[in-house]
Amino acid sequence: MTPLAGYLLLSAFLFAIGLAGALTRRNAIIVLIGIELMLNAANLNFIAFWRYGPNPEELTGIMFVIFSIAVAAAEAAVGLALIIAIYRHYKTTNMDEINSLKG
Amino acid sequence: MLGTGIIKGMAETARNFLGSYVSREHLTTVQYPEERSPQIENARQFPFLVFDGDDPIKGLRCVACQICEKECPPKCIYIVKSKDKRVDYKGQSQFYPARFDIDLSVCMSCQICVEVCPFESIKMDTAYELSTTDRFGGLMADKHQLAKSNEHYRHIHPTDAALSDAALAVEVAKAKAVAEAKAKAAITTTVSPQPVAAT
Amino acid sequence: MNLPFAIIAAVIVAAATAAMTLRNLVHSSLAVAVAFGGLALAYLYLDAQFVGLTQILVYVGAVAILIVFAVLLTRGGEPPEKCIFSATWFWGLLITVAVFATLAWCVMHSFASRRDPSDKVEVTVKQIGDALMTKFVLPLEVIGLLLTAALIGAVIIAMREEKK
Amino acid sequence: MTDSLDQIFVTLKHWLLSGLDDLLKWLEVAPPGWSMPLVSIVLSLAPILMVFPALFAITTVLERKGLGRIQNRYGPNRVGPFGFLQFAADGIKALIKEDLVPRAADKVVHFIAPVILVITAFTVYAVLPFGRNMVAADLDAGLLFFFAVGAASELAVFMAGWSSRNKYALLGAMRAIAQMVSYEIPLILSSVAVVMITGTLSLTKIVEAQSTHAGLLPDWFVFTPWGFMGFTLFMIAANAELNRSPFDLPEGESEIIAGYFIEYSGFKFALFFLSEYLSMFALSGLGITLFLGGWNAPFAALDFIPSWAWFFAKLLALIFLFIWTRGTLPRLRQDQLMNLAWKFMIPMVLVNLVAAALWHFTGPGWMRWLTSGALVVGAYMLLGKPQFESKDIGKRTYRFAD
Repeated sequence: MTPLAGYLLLSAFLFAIGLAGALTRRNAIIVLIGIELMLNAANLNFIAFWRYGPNPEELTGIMFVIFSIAVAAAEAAVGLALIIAIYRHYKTTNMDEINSLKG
Repeated sequence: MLGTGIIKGMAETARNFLGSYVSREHLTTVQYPEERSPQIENARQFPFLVFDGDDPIKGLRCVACQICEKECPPKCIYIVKSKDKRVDYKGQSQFYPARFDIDLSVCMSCQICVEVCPFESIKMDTAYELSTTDRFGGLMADKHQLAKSNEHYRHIHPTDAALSDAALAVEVAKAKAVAEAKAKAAITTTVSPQPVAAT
Repeated sequence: MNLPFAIIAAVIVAAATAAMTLRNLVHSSLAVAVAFGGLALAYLYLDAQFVGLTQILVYVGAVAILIVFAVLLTRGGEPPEKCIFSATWFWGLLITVAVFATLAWCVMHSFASRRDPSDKVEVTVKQIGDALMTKFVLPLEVIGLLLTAALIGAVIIAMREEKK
Repeated sequence: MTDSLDQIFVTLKHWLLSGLDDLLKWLEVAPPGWSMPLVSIVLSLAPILMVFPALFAITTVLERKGLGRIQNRYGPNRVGPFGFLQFAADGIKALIKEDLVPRAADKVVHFIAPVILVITAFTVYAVLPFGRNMVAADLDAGLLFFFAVGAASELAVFMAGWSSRNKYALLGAMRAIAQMVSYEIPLILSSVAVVMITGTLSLTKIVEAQSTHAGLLPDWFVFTPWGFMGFTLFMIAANAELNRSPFDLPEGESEIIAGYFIEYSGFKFALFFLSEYLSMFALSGLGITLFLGGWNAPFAALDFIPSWAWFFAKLLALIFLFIWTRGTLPRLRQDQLMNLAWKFMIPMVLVNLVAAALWHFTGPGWMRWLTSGALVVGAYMLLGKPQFESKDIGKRTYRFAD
């Protein structure tokens, strides 16, 4: 197995862990953490492909990851703000209990 | 402008910092065990008992009237009145304290005992290094420890001592006058018929 | 496969698994910070110095802190409820296994995974900066706008509503 | 001679390395390929691990003595000559004290927090240039490394505060994090001005960019309008980042006793203390590198003094500045703290970036002094006025009980 496959498998496994967390946990914050992990798994893929790609001097992979990190930061800020707003309304962060659109 | 106050403050602290190396005035503290700052005259720590003459116990001015014991807010004074009487400094026959204990660990240095004492016999001392290894027994002072001479009082609080001496002198004078008057009266009552009889 | 990669991979997987399974939310957020740090190490190991350090600065320094704050603001630091997994955990796990199986199958059978590493390139920060200011200037501006909008949005959402 | 003195530590390291190599050859031992770089790293790190804790020990005594003099008293003067062995007494006391851990505490997190804090405090020294050719890791993104590792310490602060299960600790940690996050922005942005001018994140190259002399003054960035303002803002932000007075709300002893390390005692408490001082030296070192010309001598005539001596002289001067500030300014209130960060520091630092850009594009001459200087001074007056001038509380009056 080449190193690239190792990184890709690691990335896939990390994605799976994040997905499992997002799908099975009750707490909204843990779901958000799972989503962050999935984003990071994608970033790892970009870097691995950039490093093992045919023309690394192009910097495309690095650029994508930089933008992706910026987007993830924005996403985390908005997501957590939403969770706090929801908590203020429902007094819970349990996803199973947040089940009505009407306040 | 913003920041001028900060610069002013920094200048002030810099003056303190540098000044502490050149002048003693910038150092308000003293190196305690080696040097002590002089005590002001009105310093007061804990009470002591004044005695006159040479014998600390016989010369005690205290007559065990127990006013201070009653007035003491934290109740740290314990007095046992003597059964017999003896001649006091005024020449009167008085009771004296068989026991006079002050628990200095309880005393709060309020000076009320001094205020109420009619005999100028309890005063405030200036000794403050009373630390001891025995917390209860070590700070329980009996009359032997509490007795200090009037010279000591004059030494630590000259102004107050002068006042109290003057007051005492008046008292003594009054007592003497009373005694003399009494003596005269006694003489006149007992002796006067005789001249009459003589004449 | 070599030793540093194995260590980094083990750290990432262990920390991510811990983050997804631990009961205490604060422990989860600390574990995910470790996972982010491990990923930063992986980037550094892949010669992407700038990205690795940015990962630490943004994820460990900002996102993890944000998560921790959210946990405390929602009283998540207290002992959790009885069951931490949702009612549909079985289906979620099934989907996850299916996704991972597909991905792994693709990785193992793709031509890309048999590729040899290219020659090592020195990517200086200056190159990245030049690229950001010339070729990628439009995405950069868009990201700047997005971040500003997200910041304002987050503040407005999280702001306590005025009681009328 | 001067060159050899300047490079004495570098030469010593090379000499040790080659000596070890010769010894191995003589013993006919073939070490694995990674061992020699490892020895080299250890040789680079060992001085850092020895010098800065020693400096910490000396600084604790100097700080107490300096604060004492500022407050019209002597400070420690009993242990050893002039009290300079006070640190040894304190250290022994910290070591033999009982290590208390609250029963409700999260034991693992409680234990790890000070360790992480000290490790991050030490790690940032890797990229600081202490002298000519004296830097442990000459990273291309050295400045980014410094801030990235520094940001990780915030998590350690949170861990310490949360794991203690103490409301004061948690309050202190929340305050500390809010403060550190707020002041990290002006801290980073004030250094970005330097990065804009030099065009590099490498700290060695930033020092090299300041090694020339223009007329009487050296080409240090602090001698430019934007550089002076940047340095001032950097030091204020650094002061806040370090939780030092007047920004010591996270450990304000009058309200939350000791903040996030209230439940630590003995050696772990000493670790907190150590990391605080190490961060202070590191941030001072960064300020020197960015604005005060790093290890460069101020005048070409003074080049015979070794570069590392200049670095440490400047470091001591900045440490004294920190102590002086601590002895002067009273603690801020929480709202004043946040107002200062968001309403003064951040707009000011953004204006400073524009001023640096103006300086760069106006080209040499008096024009750039005028434009850049006018911008900085104007913004300072304008931003400083509404916040801090309008609330003139007047002379303090006293009322006594009748």
